[in-house]
Amino acid sequence: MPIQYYIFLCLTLFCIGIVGVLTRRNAIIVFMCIELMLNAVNLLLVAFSKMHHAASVGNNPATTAGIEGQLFVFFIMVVAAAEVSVGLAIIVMMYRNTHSVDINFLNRLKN
Amino acid sequence: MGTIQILFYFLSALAIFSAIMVLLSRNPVHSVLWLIAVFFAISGHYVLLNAQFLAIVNLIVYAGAIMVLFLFVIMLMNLNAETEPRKHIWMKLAGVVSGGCLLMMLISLVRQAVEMGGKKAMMAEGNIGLIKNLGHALFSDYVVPFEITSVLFLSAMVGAVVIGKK
Amino acid sequence: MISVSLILIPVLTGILLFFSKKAAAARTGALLAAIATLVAAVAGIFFLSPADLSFDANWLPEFGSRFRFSADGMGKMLVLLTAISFPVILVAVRKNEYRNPGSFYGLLLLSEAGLLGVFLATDALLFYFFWELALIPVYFLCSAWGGEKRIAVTFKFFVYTFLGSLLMLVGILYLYFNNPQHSFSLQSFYELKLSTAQQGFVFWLFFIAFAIKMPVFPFHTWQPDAYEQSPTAVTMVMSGIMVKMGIFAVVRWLLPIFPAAAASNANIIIILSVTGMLYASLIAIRQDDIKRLIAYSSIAHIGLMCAAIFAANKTGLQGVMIQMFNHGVNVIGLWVVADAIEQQLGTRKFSELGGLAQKAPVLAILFVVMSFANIALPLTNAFIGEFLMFNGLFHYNILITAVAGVSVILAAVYTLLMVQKVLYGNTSSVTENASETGGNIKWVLVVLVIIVIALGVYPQPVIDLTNDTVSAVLGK
Amino acid sequence: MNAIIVSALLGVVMMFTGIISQKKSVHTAVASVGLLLLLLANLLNHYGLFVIHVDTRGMFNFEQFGMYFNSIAIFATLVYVLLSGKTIEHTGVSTADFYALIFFVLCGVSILSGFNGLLMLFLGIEIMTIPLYILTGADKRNLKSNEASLKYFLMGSFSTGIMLMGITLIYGATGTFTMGESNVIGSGGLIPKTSFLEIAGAILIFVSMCFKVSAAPFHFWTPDVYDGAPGVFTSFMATIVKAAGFIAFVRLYENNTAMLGPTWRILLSFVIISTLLIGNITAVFQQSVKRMLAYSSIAQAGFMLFALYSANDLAKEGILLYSVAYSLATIGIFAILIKMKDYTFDGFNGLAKSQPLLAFAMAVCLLSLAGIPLTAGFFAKYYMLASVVKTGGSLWLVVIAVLFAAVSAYYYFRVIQAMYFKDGEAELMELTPAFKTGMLALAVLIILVGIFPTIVLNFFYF
Amino acid sequence: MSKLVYLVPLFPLLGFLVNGLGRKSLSKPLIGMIGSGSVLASFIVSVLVFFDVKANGGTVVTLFDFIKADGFTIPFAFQADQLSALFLLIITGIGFLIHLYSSAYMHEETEEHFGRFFAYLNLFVFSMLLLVLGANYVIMFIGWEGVGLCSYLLIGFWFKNNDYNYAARKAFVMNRIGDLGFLLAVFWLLLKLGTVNYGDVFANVSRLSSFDITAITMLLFVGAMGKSAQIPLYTWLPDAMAGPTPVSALIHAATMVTAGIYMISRSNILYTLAPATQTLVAVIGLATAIFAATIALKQNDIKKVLAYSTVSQLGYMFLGLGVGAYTGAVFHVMTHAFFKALLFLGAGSVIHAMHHEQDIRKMGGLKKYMPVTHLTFLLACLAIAGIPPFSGFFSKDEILTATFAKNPVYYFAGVAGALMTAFYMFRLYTLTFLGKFRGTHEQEHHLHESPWQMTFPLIVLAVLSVAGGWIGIPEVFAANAHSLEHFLSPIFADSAKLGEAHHLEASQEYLMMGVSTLLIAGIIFFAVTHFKKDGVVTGAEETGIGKVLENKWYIDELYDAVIVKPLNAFAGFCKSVIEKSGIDGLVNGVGKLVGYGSRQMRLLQSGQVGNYILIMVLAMVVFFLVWFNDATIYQFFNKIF
Repeated sequence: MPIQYYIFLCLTLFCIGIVGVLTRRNAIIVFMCIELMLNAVNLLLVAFSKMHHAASVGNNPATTAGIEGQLFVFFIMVVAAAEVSVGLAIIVMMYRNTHSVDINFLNRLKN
Repeated sequence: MGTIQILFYFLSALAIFSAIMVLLSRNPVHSVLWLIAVFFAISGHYVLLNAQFLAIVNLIVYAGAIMVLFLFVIMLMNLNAETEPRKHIWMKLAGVVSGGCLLMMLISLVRQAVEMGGKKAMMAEGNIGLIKNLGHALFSDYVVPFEITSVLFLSAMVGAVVIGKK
Repeated sequence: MISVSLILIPVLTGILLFFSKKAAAARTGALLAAIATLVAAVAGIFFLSPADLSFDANWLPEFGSRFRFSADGMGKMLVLLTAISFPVILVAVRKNEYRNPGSFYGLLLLSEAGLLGVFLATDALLFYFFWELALIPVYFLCSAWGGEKRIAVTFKFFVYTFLGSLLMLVGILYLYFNNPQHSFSLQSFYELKLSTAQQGFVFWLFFIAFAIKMPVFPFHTWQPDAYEQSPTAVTMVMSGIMVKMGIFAVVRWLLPIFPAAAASNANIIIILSVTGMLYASLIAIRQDDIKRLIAYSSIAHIGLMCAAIFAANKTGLQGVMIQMFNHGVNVIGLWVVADAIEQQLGTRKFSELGGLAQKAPVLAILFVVMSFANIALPLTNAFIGEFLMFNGLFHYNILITAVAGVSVILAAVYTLLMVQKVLYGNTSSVTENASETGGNIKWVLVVLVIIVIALGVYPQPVIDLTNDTVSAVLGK
Repeated sequence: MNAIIVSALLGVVMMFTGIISQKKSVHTAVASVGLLLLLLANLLNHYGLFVIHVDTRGMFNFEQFGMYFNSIAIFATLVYVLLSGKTIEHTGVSTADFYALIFFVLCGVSILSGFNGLLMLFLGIEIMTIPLYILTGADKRNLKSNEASLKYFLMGSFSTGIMLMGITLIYGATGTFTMGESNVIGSGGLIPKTSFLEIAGAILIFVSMCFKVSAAPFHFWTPDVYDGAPGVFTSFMATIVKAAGFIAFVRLYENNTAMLGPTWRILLSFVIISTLLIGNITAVFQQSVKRMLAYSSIAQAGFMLFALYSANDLAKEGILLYSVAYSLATIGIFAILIKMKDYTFDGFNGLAKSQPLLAFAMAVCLLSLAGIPLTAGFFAKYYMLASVVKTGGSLWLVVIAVLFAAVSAYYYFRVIQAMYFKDGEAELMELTPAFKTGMLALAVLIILVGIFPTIVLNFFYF
Repeated sequence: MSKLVYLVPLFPLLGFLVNGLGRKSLSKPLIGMIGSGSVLASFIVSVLVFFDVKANGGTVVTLFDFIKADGFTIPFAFQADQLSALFLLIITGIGFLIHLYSSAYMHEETEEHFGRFFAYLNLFVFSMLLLVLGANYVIMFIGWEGVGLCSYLLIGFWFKNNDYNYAARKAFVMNRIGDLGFLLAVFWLLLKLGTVNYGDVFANVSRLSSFDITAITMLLFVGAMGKSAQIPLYTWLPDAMAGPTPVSALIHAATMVTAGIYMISRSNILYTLAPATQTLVAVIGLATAIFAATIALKQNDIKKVLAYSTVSQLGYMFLGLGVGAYTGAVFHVMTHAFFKALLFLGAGSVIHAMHHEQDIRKMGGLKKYMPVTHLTFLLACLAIAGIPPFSGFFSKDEILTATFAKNPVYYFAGVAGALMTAFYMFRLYTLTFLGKFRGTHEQEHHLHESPWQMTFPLIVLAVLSVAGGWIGIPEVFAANAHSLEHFLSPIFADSAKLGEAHHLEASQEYLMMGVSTLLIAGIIFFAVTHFKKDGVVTGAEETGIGKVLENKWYIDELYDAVIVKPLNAFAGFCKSVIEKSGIDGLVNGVGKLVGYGSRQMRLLQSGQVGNYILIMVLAMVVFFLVWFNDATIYQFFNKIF
């Protein structure tokens, strides 16, 4: 597939994630939208990885060019998992204190 | 149009549609489910790209572990459609517009990026996505970052404990 | 070496005094240190070889900055002024009670060190350091021991001068990086060949800093408030010595480095200064407070000095030199009187004063002499300075001199108004029980009056002392 | 490498210390010793002595610069723990865990000072920030702390997303994550406009780095988080972590002389000016010293950004000195602030009378932040301004910075005014003599650096 | 002897120091003796100097270099020549008499103030001597301002009265206006010639352009206007009568106010070369002479009449200077010093006797109580009126004759002024000494002749007033009779060379003298008979021109309305509007703006994550836009700086 297709797709997903962050007030949904953004990045990385692979595989069929993109995705997943554990812990902590997951509910810190 | 193209379009449409539905669903549980659908679509893409390892991991880690965690939390809190107050309409509009602007900006950039022209992602071929190759790279060239992620996990673990402790 | 001791004596004593709890000990210690500094200064200036006033040590080699001290004639004169002023000030305020006397006198001595450093430093970075070192203690002094509105007023003063010095810092950096030797030394700055365009912008960075310090119209508004609100000892330091920093800096750091810009901007600056002279004189006429009146009068005098500097001829500059010293002496004398009155009667308002000449004739006479020195009557020291400065200005432009000359008339108006309102007429309810002032103040004033008359009759020593600076600055 | 390994190990050690001993003072003691060890290990690194020899396969590039910074960060943390250890003990039950998290953060800091390649940058930033989310929320019962934690977490993750997209776009254009090979970042106006992908990626990374160092207009998390987090941890975040962000930022751009291209500078000057503007101006009207310090940290970030703007040797030296000066002063101020009963300006009224020594130390710290000569802060600012002037242009930017520096004097001096010139009873929690001595030593250190900045710099350059 | 000329000012200086510092411990007689004695010593030295000069010509004594600056040296030098020697005699001679007089007149004062008075008087004599002795314009200026200072101090001698203080201040400030002109002239000389020494200046006049000379002389004349109370700067002199009467006699009649004449005579060569200035001097002098005379017609304060008379006489002197009759002007200075000092001292004697009553409407018939005073006063009146052979006749005649040669209009106007002089002087004389006493019984009871310290000076001065003119008998009467002219001729030699010689016909001169003397005698007769009648003096308000004259043409009010009030108002405007709201307002406004900005900018920090991220996203969009809109903005900025 032409790489542009993937780029467009991933950017679209990424921006949908951003719009979600901007438009929702539920902390969990906001967090999920951030995960969506990460996934868009992941897909784009894999696509790029295959693109770079395709570029160099012609010269050397045994090349592992492009593999770093996929490994990066792996690390992103690791980080995302860690983030989720911490993030959900924080959200639960907040819920325990306020019985709300509305990000605008807590509004003591401003100005 | 070959199968791969059809599949690509189908998965793309599915991903985008599901992603939009994540935003639009009033009920958080539905959102989670739609998001899982997105993850599935993306996993499908991975398969198309012959990134088998990631496809599996994505399903297991994301769709499986992470999203289930989300579901648990949501259910634990007993959230439903009514619990989320709605954002002001102007705020929503502003969010959509600015997100849209960013998208248009990025896309126009990519369209002008001539060096991307003609480049293709290798579909269903190439073996770098195989577990064997990935594993080899991970434990040779990438062993340091791999070890370092353990620190990340440790800290996340300690953090979760600190937060969770009474 | 002696130059370093000039700094070290006040700094070390000042720090020591912070720990002294007893007022008497603090007073005496400060006075002794100030006198020791004076002795060192006199020895260094008159009795030792010029090399003794120079000092050069490694400080920040990576920056091209060295701990360089040396004094030309102007530096010597101002060092002398500082060294004389501090004992005089300390004696004059000896009877005053201050909270935390240790800190008070300690800070005063620190400011002395800063001032001496400014006058001695020949390294731009060092100069900047001392420039600020002189400011900070004064800020604390004013804010802690000042009048009712002290915090806001001194803060305005502080921010104003701080802003100025930061702009100067930018200017210094600019010169530094345009300097092939990568050195902060004054000499290397003098050797810079800056294009007219380069001079134009950086000149103002420096000038604004100095103009705020002097202060030149329209950068002066911090000054009357600060003088009014500060404890008088500090006001004396500020107006007697600190404002000289600005003038000193213009002569030493501005004119020789930016000759082209100074020449092309001279018109603007002279017109500003002259406007300031008249403006301040007019405002002084309408003041009801001794301190504010003296403050505005000081602005007028400084305006003349600034104008004379930029007239850029030897006569005018010579006048500026001598006037720097004389203005210091005179204005300190006026503050001493103002303080004596305020300490005794608790007011500085003309409307509440009057008839002091009956109650305190000696003070009255000394006050009158200082006042006439303030309006530059011949045979007082200020006449020489004003004569030379006006003369220099005359060489620059006849019309401007004539306009500036009006301030001479206005000076007579407001000074005599002050004399009349304070000394003459019948006693008021406040001054009814006034008595002759204390011995310390009398003797301080007598010393000042002697200086005033002596330099008024025979000013040549000061002229000779500073001649080298004048030729050097204008020779460039 | 030593620092990364040792700090990770020490983190684990701290976790176990928490299990072995319940005495909080023991935790602090162990942490202090650990920090000393860490400092030692890092110093050894300078001489080429390693704990374990690791082949990083180009993932790291340990240079002197990064290691100097490590030493600074570890030293600052040591100072921080010595001064505020008591308060950490009072903050929550899990003292040992807090220390463990701090060690993990230090691990992240060490990664950021030695990373080579965008992968390690990403991992370093995550390792550094994830413990901070926790520390911010450490005061679990406090809603402010909760709120701060949540805000920080959401915005932090969002910026991670932005950064990842940036990295990905660059990868797409160049096929590598290693910085040496991708000369993208900052090559600015010099590269052909066809590399739009790279530029877009670079901008996105720039944005997320700006977020990390709280440069406007990506600074919004800073005041809220700094204000909501427990004071001790704010102190840590505002100093060491922030400085590390800058080091990462600088290292990201270093060796890219091409970055001096004009367009980058437009973006940077826009960011610098708005950071200075927002940081300084907003700080003016704050009533709480803690929140004022949050804004002031933004303002200081504006100054530190000059190091990026000028990107020369002076800037690199300067950012180190700035880190020292800024961190020491801020740690000092926070150490006193968190002992105060009242965080507002009025709470400081009359402190000079009841605690002259502390007031003096605090005043020195504040003067240093304001950049008054004879304090370390002066030379920090000096370096920043000098580095820009050295580039030979942009004097206007320096003048603007200087104007804002004058504004900054306003809010720093408000505290001094409150302490020295206003009457009141400033209330403090109980103080140990050791604390006072520590504060005095800190003040002396700040003054010493202010007179002889080369001591610090020469120390690092051996 | 001329080498010792510095002793002349030295004695009064010592007297000043001794009296000033020791005024609390010395007794009144001792103070009086020190004060008078020091001036007497000066007088003796002056006499010696005078004869030395007469015999051997002038000399310059340099004490030390006062200012040695770039390009010029101003020595502290004294010049003893004919002109200064003459002035020395006048100053020290009359000064001594007045000191003597004062020791009695001021007797009521306490020791301290008595000492202060003598200290001031001595300081004045010192300054005045400096003024006339100085060998350059700067030393003259020192004396010039010094006498102003003493005038200030002495006018405000009774400092409890704020009106007096105001008068003192007014005198000083108005003098300062003139001084500024003087100073500018000095600068001009320094600029063009690089020297201010008389000798060098006068030798180098050729190096000055005519514009320079005109400007310098005009500026110097401004100085003279202030010091010598000419229109428009004359109003301080009548007010200066607030001071003790001996002060008025010494400073405001005999010596200080003639400083302007001295200065112009000294610079005569410059003025001769500046015809425009000469015309101005003549016109101003004449205008002042007549204007002040008209005011004097209607004044009722004995000292005010004399004050306006002084202004008027000074006007004559300037008229003389303006027409080039330098000798005449100096001559008139001398005779005027005699008779005006005498008049003031006589008036002082009257006031002393009347217990500080100065209104002539409340006097009358004092003749029988104070014979000496009366007689001397009468002689002085005759002298000032210009009756031959009293001194005033000769000097005034010399001036008027010179004016006729220059321009007959000056002459006729001058004669008219002389008639008015005669009228108001005899009005004053008659109201004071003739007729019936109009004061209270209390006052009448205490009327007495003054002690010898006061009458002795009166008698001496009366003799001088009568005979003083004989050293300047016009050439018409006898060749070489004008010894003064011969004596002064070296001073005016250069001017004389340049000036065209215009001698009138002897018959014409006789005619003019005769007619004017007759007219004056007629006026005197009219005045005496008119005012001798009882009931001439009524309390009724004057009307019409009389009222205007009584109110001094409302000049003070005019100055107040045109200069003082607007200036004050403008100063107030500067203080409260420009300073407070304008400049300081701007400075504080910046502070307020920052505060306002702070409060507004705070609102950006809304506390809502959504908003924060929204701004971040927008900023990103902006970044992209900026990037792809080229580097124009940046280049724009860098071009500016």
